[in-house]
Amino acid sequence: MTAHALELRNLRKSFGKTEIIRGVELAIEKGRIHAVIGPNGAGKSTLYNLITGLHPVTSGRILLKGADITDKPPYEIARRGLSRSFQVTNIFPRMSVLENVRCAMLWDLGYRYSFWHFVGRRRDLAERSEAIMEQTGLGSRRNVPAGLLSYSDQRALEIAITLASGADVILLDEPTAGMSRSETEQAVALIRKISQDRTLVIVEHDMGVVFDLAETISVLVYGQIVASGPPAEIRANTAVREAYLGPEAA
Amino acid sequence: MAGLARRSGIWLAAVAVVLVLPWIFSSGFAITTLNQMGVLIIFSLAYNMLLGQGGMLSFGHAVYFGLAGYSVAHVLNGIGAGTLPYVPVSLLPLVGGLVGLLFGIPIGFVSTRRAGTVFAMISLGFAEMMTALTLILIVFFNGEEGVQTDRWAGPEPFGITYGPDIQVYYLIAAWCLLATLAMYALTHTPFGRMSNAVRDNPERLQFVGYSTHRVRWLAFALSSFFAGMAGALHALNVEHVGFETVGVGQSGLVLFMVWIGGARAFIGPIFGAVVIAFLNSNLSGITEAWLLYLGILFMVTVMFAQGGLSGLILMHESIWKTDVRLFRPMVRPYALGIGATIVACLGAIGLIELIYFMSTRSTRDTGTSLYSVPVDAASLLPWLVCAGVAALGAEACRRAYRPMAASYADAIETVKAGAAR
Amino acid sequence: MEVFAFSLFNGILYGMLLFMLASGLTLIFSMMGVLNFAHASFFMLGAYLAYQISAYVGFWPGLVVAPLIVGVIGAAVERWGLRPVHKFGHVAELLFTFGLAFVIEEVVQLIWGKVPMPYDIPASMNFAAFSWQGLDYSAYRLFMLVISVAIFAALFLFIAKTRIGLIIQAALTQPNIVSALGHDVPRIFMWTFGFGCALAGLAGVIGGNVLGTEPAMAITLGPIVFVVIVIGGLGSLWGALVAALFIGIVDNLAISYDLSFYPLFAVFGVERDVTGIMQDLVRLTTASIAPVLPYFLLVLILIVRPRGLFGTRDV
Amino acid sequence: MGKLKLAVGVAGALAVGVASLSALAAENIRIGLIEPLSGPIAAIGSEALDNFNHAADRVNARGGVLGGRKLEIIGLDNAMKAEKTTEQLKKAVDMGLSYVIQGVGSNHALNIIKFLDKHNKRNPGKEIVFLNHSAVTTAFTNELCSFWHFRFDANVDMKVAALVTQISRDPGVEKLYLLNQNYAYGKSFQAAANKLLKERATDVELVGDELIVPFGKVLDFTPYIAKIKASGADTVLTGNWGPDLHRFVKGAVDSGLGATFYTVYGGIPSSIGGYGDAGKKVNLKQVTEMHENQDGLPEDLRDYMKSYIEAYESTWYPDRYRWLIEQLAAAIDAAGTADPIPVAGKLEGMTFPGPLGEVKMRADDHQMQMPLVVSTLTSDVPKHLIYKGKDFGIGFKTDGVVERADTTLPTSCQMDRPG
Repeated sequence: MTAHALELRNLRKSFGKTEIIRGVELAIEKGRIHAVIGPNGAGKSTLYNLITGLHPVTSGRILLKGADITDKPPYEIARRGLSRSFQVTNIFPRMSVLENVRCAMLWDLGYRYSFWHFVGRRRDLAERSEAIMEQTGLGSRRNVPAGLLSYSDQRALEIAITLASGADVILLDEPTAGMSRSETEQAVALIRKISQDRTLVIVEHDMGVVFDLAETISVLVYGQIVASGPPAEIRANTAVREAYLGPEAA
Repeated sequence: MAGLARRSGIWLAAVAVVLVLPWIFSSGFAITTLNQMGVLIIFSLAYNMLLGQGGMLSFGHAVYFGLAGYSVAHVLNGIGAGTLPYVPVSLLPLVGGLVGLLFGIPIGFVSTRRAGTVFAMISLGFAEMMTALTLILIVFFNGEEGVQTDRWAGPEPFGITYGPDIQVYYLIAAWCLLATLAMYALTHTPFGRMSNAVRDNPERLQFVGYSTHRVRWLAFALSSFFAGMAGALHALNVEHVGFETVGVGQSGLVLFMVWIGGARAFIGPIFGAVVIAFLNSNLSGITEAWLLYLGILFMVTVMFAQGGLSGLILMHESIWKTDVRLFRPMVRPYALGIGATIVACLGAIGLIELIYFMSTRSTRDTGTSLYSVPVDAASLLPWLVCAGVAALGAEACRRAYRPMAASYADAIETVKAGAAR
Repeated sequence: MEVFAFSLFNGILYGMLLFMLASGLTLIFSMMGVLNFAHASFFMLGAYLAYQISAYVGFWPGLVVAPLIVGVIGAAVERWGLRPVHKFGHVAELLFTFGLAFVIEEVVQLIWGKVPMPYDIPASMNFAAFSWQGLDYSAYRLFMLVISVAIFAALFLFIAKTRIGLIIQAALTQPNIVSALGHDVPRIFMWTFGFGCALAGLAGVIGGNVLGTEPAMAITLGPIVFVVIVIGGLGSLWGALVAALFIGIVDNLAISYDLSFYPLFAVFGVERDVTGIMQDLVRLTTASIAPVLPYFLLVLILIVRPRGLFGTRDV
Repeated sequence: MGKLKLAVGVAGALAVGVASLSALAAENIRIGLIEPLSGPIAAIGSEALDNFNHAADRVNARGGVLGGRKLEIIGLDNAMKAEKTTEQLKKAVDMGLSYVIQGVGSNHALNIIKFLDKHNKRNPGKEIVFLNHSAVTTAFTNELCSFWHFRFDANVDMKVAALVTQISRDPGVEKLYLLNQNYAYGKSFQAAANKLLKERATDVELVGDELIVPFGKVLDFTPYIAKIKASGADTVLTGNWGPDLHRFVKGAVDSGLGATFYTVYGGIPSSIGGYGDAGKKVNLKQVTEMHENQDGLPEDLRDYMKSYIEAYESTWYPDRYRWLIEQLAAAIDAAGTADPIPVAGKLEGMTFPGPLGEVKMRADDHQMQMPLVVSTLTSDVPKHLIYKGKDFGIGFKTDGVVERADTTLPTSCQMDRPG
């Protein structure tokens, strides 16, 4: 049996005396779009921070493509092909769009900490950055400092950076937060486009987006997965409706 | 390299200027000042690899500058005495750079684990420790007297003795151009880009596969290399290295140069080094209040011009590139604003000079001269005039700045609108 | 044993003096996250002002008025200088205070000239309160100790137990929420900074007559004050106290016992009469480097524990 | 192209600066004074400038030298930085100066000696002579001696010799404690004291010998004072200056340490300002070439002191500055030219009637030989120290004069002479 793209085994995390993640078991299959939903304070952001190595776990294991990445530093995890976007835009504000995108791919293309290559002259960098800027619709703004972009362009850049690292497992944190309807539609189209050959994990509040995109949905409530399954099954699950959508919806 | 090629005109012009300068300013004092500028340009650019490009504020970068200076002085003395194998004097800056690197690697490792305020404090701690060591490790540092040396050491290839200052000038100039080119090239490498990224957003950097510690450490080490190169040239220029070269004062000076010149542009530190070194050599003989003016200028740039003086100029670059005619409506508000600033400064400087004179004068004579006008500092008139001019200037500034800012904003709006199309 | 106790006692006296110097700095940092490089300059300003005031109306009015003036100057600096810089981040704030230190020092020299000021211990407390080991301890030194302890107690209660203290600490991490609750965060910051500077001024009034009121005092005192708060852990009041006492005691023990570093080198087989670079190291004794020991401690502690002894958070 | 424009701008500014320098009159004999004229210790440098200006004015008032040429002192600020000293030397070369004076900071003095050794060798006909007014490192007239350097102050060893001689005469001294700054000057003081105490004060017991970290790093002197108390010392011999001296003295008075202090720099205005009240309580002695309350000062010196305090509102105490200018003027007149080499030749062996007797520039090592006086700080004297119009309410009273024979020490100088 081939390994899952991402697997969480009895993951626990406490801050002081409060346990935020209380034994999460989750297996995400390769090539799928997997959404994690749950009410505010359920621990979704904490879960992401544990997976990406930002916080040390209290107990449990995290496997990326079968390899143990528990308590590895974020950059080690990123190098193994896991990349994430952020809910609050998290870009390099004083660098241009092109530089933002290029930075994200340097490690993957093997440049490491090189101080003997010129980034402007490398064809592999140029090709991939062109491709990604085109994919995300940022080509015309390549030389604009990222801090001066409009909000939706910054969200697009957020995804562009996440993609550029060449990761095959991508964690998106509320990719459509704060967007208008038409912007959201563009974003959904973009996500669908990038999901080719990649495993996507999405945390999202917009249920329309979730049920539109996701092939599998897991519901996180109070630090535990209460249900996992295809969208139709989740929609029908009364326990989920009660715990998550509220008793009157049930 | 494309950027380099595009800008080759500038580099050629720089070479030409460097070649011609000593023919225009041939006095020994002028050459010494130029030599110091060359040394300080390298040091400032090295410092800006930390501050402007890597986002690390150091109060102790002179440690690498000074240690390299001491080492090179010892090497020169060793060559002179025949106890060390001959190294061409022209290559000693490389030796200095390696010494800088040698110390930069371990110290950088422990101090770059944190950025921001903690990094600044660690750098201060190392600077103080090193200053203390200069007085304790007498054999190496020779206490407060420092190490004397003679750059006229060893064989004389092609008749180059480095005795006359002009030869040292060309040595410093050559290394200065090389180092500038190298540091400029570094900004275009993966390392250079990641260094900017760690300054902008260290958190995100980790998620694209880079260790913030490693990036900062590398920046620190390379910066120490160039600081060491500058220190070596300093030792060759002055033929003496003293304990003040490793101290917080020297680090503060380079911080002032970089920040006032502008940490955000590559040209900024060069600009700052040239201007501050020039003022330091010339203004300090004219007014005792020069350090006060320097401090005030620094604070003003921190408050109002994060990009330093070069930033103020470069913020007009996009207008220039779009359409020069956009400057036309800006001329009047700018002239008024700049004029008002000059008036206010003239008044304020007059007041400060009067206070300084009264505070430091040693005779009963209260006659002095202000802007070449003989005045009696004990009478009320010069004080009233200066205060009046300062107040007038301040009021004029208050009125002139808003239209000035508005005219700039208008021009930039036009530029942005054009770019969007 | 008596030598030890005596050194300990002197170390505590000195340590409490250091704590007093550092208290305003640690207050400003814990409340605002700003490292005030100009702290020692405000201390200097306090000492000079106290000298000037005491020359006319005596020590006691100076004790009250000088810190007030320094506090108001500090608040004004925050209002018109630091506040516009706040948006550029803590490094820019640090740069601003670095420049400020430079300017204050020049201005002080401009006003008071460049020779030391004869600022003296008030005659009313200039008598020996007690003697130990043949040394007199003036009433003024006890007064200094009392004031330092009082500052610690007041700050501790202020930060940990009062509503304002809690609001200010909350303002550091969540300024938007605090201002949404109806508190004027910029104004709170302004008075915090002013209060921290006033503490520096108070330390200047009390310490200026012992340490000497002279143009280089800010330069010589600045670094050691930073060492205290960095070793203690930035922003930790307890840390500052413990670090100050630790430094004071280490300094006194190092001088009293004057141990040689030679045995350390002997382990590696270094001869006592070695020449060259080792010669200086072999001849070192603790007394000969006592005042710079804190800098070595600083580097050591930052390597082992970058947050300092009691530091709770990163910067 | 910004760089080019910038360079042109700088070029213009430099040209103006250089042109204004060379426009100065050539008639006067110009003498460069390289001292800190800005920064925290500028007070010392600007005071020296005042002193030399006054001394030069006196010579000029008499009609100058060589039948009417005037002496002109030009202040060159080194801001107490080594590279600026070099820079100012280059400026002096550009200006065609033949004489530079300096004295604050032995490190700077050494820079000047080394610079001139090289410069004078490389540029014959443009020699510069260095007149050292206060840099006291003994080595400058021993192993580091140079033909181009003349020292008008007593060196460390001579000052220590005077102090030790007075200590041997002082019946109150039984147990002595040495405390010095741990750097070149402090260590040479320590070494000289150890040597001379053994030779001249055999009945004095040395109960402590301590070096401290210099330059104001010691904030609290209590542990040192405790050690001195514990050692039972009745006298402290120290070369300290600045905060290292006045904090020490303040702390000692505050702790009731009843010891007597024998010092070199205990009586200069910045020290006395630093003591505050403690200055009136401490039993402190200094060694100098003169002080105001000394009996039998020559008439012309008394007149000189009067004119100085009238013009500058400060007490005249560094009489060596007067000899320096007077001897230079006399040497120029004797040589019949202002060229440095013949003038230097005339300076060698020249004598001058000093405040305590004849002083003589020893030809072997260019070290002035002079009597010195040890005096006590007290308010019980007719003339108090005045500095910039401020009366400290305190002055000096002679303990004893140490004759020239007793301050004269052998030299190891092997001088290279030009030509």
